[in-house]
Amino acid sequence: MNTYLGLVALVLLASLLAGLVRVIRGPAPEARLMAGQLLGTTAVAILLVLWGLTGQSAFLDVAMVFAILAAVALIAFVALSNQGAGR
Amino acid sequence: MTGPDWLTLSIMLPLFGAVAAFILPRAAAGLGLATVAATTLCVLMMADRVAAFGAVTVPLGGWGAPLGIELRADGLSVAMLALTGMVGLLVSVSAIDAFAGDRTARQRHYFWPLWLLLLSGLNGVYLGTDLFNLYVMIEIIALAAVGLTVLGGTREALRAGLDYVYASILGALLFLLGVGLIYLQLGRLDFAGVIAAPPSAAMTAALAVMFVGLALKTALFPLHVWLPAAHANAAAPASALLSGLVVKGALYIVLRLAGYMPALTEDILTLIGLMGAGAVIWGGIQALRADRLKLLVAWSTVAQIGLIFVALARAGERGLSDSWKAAALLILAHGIAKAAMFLAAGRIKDEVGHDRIRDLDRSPIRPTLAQVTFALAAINLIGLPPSLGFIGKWQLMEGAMMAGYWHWVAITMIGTLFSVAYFSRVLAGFLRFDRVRGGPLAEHHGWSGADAAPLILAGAAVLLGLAAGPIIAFIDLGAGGAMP
Amino acid sequence: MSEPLFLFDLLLALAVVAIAAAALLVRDAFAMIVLFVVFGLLSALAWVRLAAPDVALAEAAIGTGLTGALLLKTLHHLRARGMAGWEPGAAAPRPVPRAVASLNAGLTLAVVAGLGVAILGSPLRVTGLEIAVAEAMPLSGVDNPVTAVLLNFRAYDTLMEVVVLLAAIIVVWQVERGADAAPAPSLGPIWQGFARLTLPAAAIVGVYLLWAGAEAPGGAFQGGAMLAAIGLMLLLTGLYRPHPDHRATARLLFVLGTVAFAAVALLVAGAGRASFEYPQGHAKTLILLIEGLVTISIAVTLTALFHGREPAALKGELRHDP
Amino acid sequence: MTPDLIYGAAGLAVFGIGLWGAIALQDRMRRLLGLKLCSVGAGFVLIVGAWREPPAAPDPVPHALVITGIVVMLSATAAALALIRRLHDLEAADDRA
Repeated sequence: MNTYLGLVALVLLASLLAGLVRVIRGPAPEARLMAGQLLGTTAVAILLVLWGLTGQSAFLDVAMVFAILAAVALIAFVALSNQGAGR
Repeated sequence: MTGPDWLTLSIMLPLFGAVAAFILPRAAAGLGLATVAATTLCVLMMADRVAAFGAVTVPLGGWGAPLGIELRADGLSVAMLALTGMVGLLVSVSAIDAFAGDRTARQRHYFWPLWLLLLSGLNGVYLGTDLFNLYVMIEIIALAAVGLTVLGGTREALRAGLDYVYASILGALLFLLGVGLIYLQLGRLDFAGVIAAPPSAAMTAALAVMFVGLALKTALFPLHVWLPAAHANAAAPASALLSGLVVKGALYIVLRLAGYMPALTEDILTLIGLMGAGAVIWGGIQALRADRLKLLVAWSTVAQIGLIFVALARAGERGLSDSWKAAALLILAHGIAKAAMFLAAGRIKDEVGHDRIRDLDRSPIRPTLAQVTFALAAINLIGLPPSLGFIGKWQLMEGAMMAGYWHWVAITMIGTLFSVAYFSRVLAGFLRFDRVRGGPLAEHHGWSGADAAPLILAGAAVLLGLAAGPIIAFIDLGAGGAMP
Repeated sequence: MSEPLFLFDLLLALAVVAIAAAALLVRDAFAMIVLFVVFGLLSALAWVRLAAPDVALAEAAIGTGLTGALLLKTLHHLRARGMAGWEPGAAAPRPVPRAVASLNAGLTLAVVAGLGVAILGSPLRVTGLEIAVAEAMPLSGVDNPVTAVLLNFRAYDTLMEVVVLLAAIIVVWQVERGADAAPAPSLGPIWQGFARLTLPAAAIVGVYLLWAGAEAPGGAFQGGAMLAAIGLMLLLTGLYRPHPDHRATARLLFVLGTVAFAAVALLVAGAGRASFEYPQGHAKTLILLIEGLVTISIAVTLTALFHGREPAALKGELRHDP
Repeated sequence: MTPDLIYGAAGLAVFGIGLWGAIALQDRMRRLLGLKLCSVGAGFVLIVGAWREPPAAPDPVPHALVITGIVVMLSATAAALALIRRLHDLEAADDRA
């Protein structure tokens, strides 16, 4: 069970890192932003898996904060990069 | 602990004062001055206790080190607190005049909260015995000092301020990394634990990182590049605080840690001494080349700080005890005299209308009192008897000669010659009248109340040399190990 | 531990280092900020792995979330100021000579390598203060050891940390006095609706973190940061517009935490107790009181730090001093 | 190899990268980012120092110190960014003049 969950965490991390290519190469800000959002979601998933591994509920709190921050970050990115007007 | 806790109060009072001055900007000046006076009174009461008991310790929260944080006042702390109180009080008095009027209303509104936060941070450093707490305190000092640097809002001040932020934060973070490494080794951060630590490569590395961070913050050559612009472009009272007090915070930590470190090897000391010697020479050359008065004064700070490090470095196998005292005396002398000098330079600039050294002798306006103040401060910084600066240099040279370190004696002499040369440039400008064009010399704009504070400071720096014996004895109180 | 977790740690550590370098080197400034945020998230993840959930929360909310927002706001400001093509590098007129650059890199490498060697060469893993903390926990008034350290054993540090925050807002107001407002952030109706949906969730999480701090990870700083996220959204959506008349209230809220904390610290002294020494049996009440007020101050101060400029009054007052 | 060694090395590396960025880069925001990396690197060192082999609980003191460090760093960052914005405004005004 532990090995299985560990493998899942590893795969999630690998997919998170693969998403970084879009962040670095862009070219459009939207692409970078969406990639960043996906990374945030993957990070939440990793935290949930780690919670499954250790059973410490603190990981859930961290995951919750990540999720809220992702939403706030989205709004901040949209508002401050002038992408959101008129949509 | 019986009676009021003067240690905590001397940190908290400026904190409350800063808050009050921030909330009530219109009353900021009065609140500020009252707070500084009250804080200085606290320090005097503390000095009385230290004189009676040697060292006073307050375990905050009742836990005691290493779990909690302790405040500790001994002779050296109180001397630094007294320096801060005395310089702070007189700079405050002159700040009331400097920031009077509507044009500087906003500068006035922000000067007082920032300066009081700075005072709180400085007092916290001088009373602190916990490495991480010192990190937090130097960050408070850094933020407040940056705010004071950019008070004028000019482009040059902002640029200098930004460079100062980078240097200051980087210095603090290097210190923090050192703190982390020490915790990794010792599992505690109080001074007592650090003294008792067995020497090891990791401890040396941690202390080296911390030293580099602090050297960046005190602007030891070659990490000084941020200082001249920052100090030269600030408003005069801010410059006086920055140069007279702020660099002393990090310097004090170096002094403390040096006093506690038995493991300092000859090589490291020589390296520190070489950095100091570089500062003495490079600062001297730049001060000779400076075209503006405040820039010259700022470069002389670089040189003087170098000299203090030379004093620290020349201990050798005889131990750090008496070079430590020489360094402490030099710190006190420099603090008082440099604050006076920056205030005087500010007054001269205000009255004459510019501070170009080359044209000082063309001005028909001679702010006499400010010029006298400048000369008195210069006497101190050059190290002429009977000033406090003289006693410090004498201690340094005497010790170095007895230990046979002639190279350090030579560096001290070279530094003295440089300071005579660059201060003479200014003093000659004050005394020459043959290049004055236009109106008669009758206009003495110098007799203003604003001259009183810097004059008192400069005079005190000279006269305190006469009381050097008691001062040295006081600094020694409670020293010799941090064990309470 | 199982093999995959070891690989996980290794990959995560490598990623953290690589992203740190990439954030500094990437050309596009916007990408720099996104990479920085990803770096912060991964660091928080690493700290969770190192059994430090409190720190991970603080890093995610304050070190990454709010710092990222501040960076983004600054970039927005710089780009809006007539320098449409502003890119990092454009502000650097003189390129660094190659020799200097490699010297810098070499020096840094030498420093880090020296530190690494020195540390690895010395005995590691001494006992820290955990035993002392565990012994004092029953007296601390709270059940979360980190909160006990922050608000009881090392409360003095924490007070000074709140003061640092106060100093920061004073400096920011002072620096940006008279600065013109940047163009207001713009959000379309759909985003406005999304923001309104997010607000209550953030509020609940913020209060939860504050409340949970007594026994579980969380506390004043994490809770305050979540509440500040609400403040950010209010500003970004234009639901709240700072007005000059609010300045006095804002100042009061900035100092509230500092004053309450310092006053409690001084007032508990006496009768044989030192400053910061809570009377027996009252520790929990006092800590909760301090935490509550400090949280308010933190939330308001962080929001104000994001807003930047002091809300100015008349146009005449806008001009800075000569 | 335990997690603390891996992450300790990573923390030192991050500190080094940040140090390089803070002294070698020219762009103002990037230099600041370098400083932020330094602070995270120092945080790693402290947290690694707190870590104990499970099931032992970690040392809470460094955790508290790092939280303090994070808040302090945010304060410094905010002040520096305000300076950057203000300075940019003044310089942009110069360019137009």
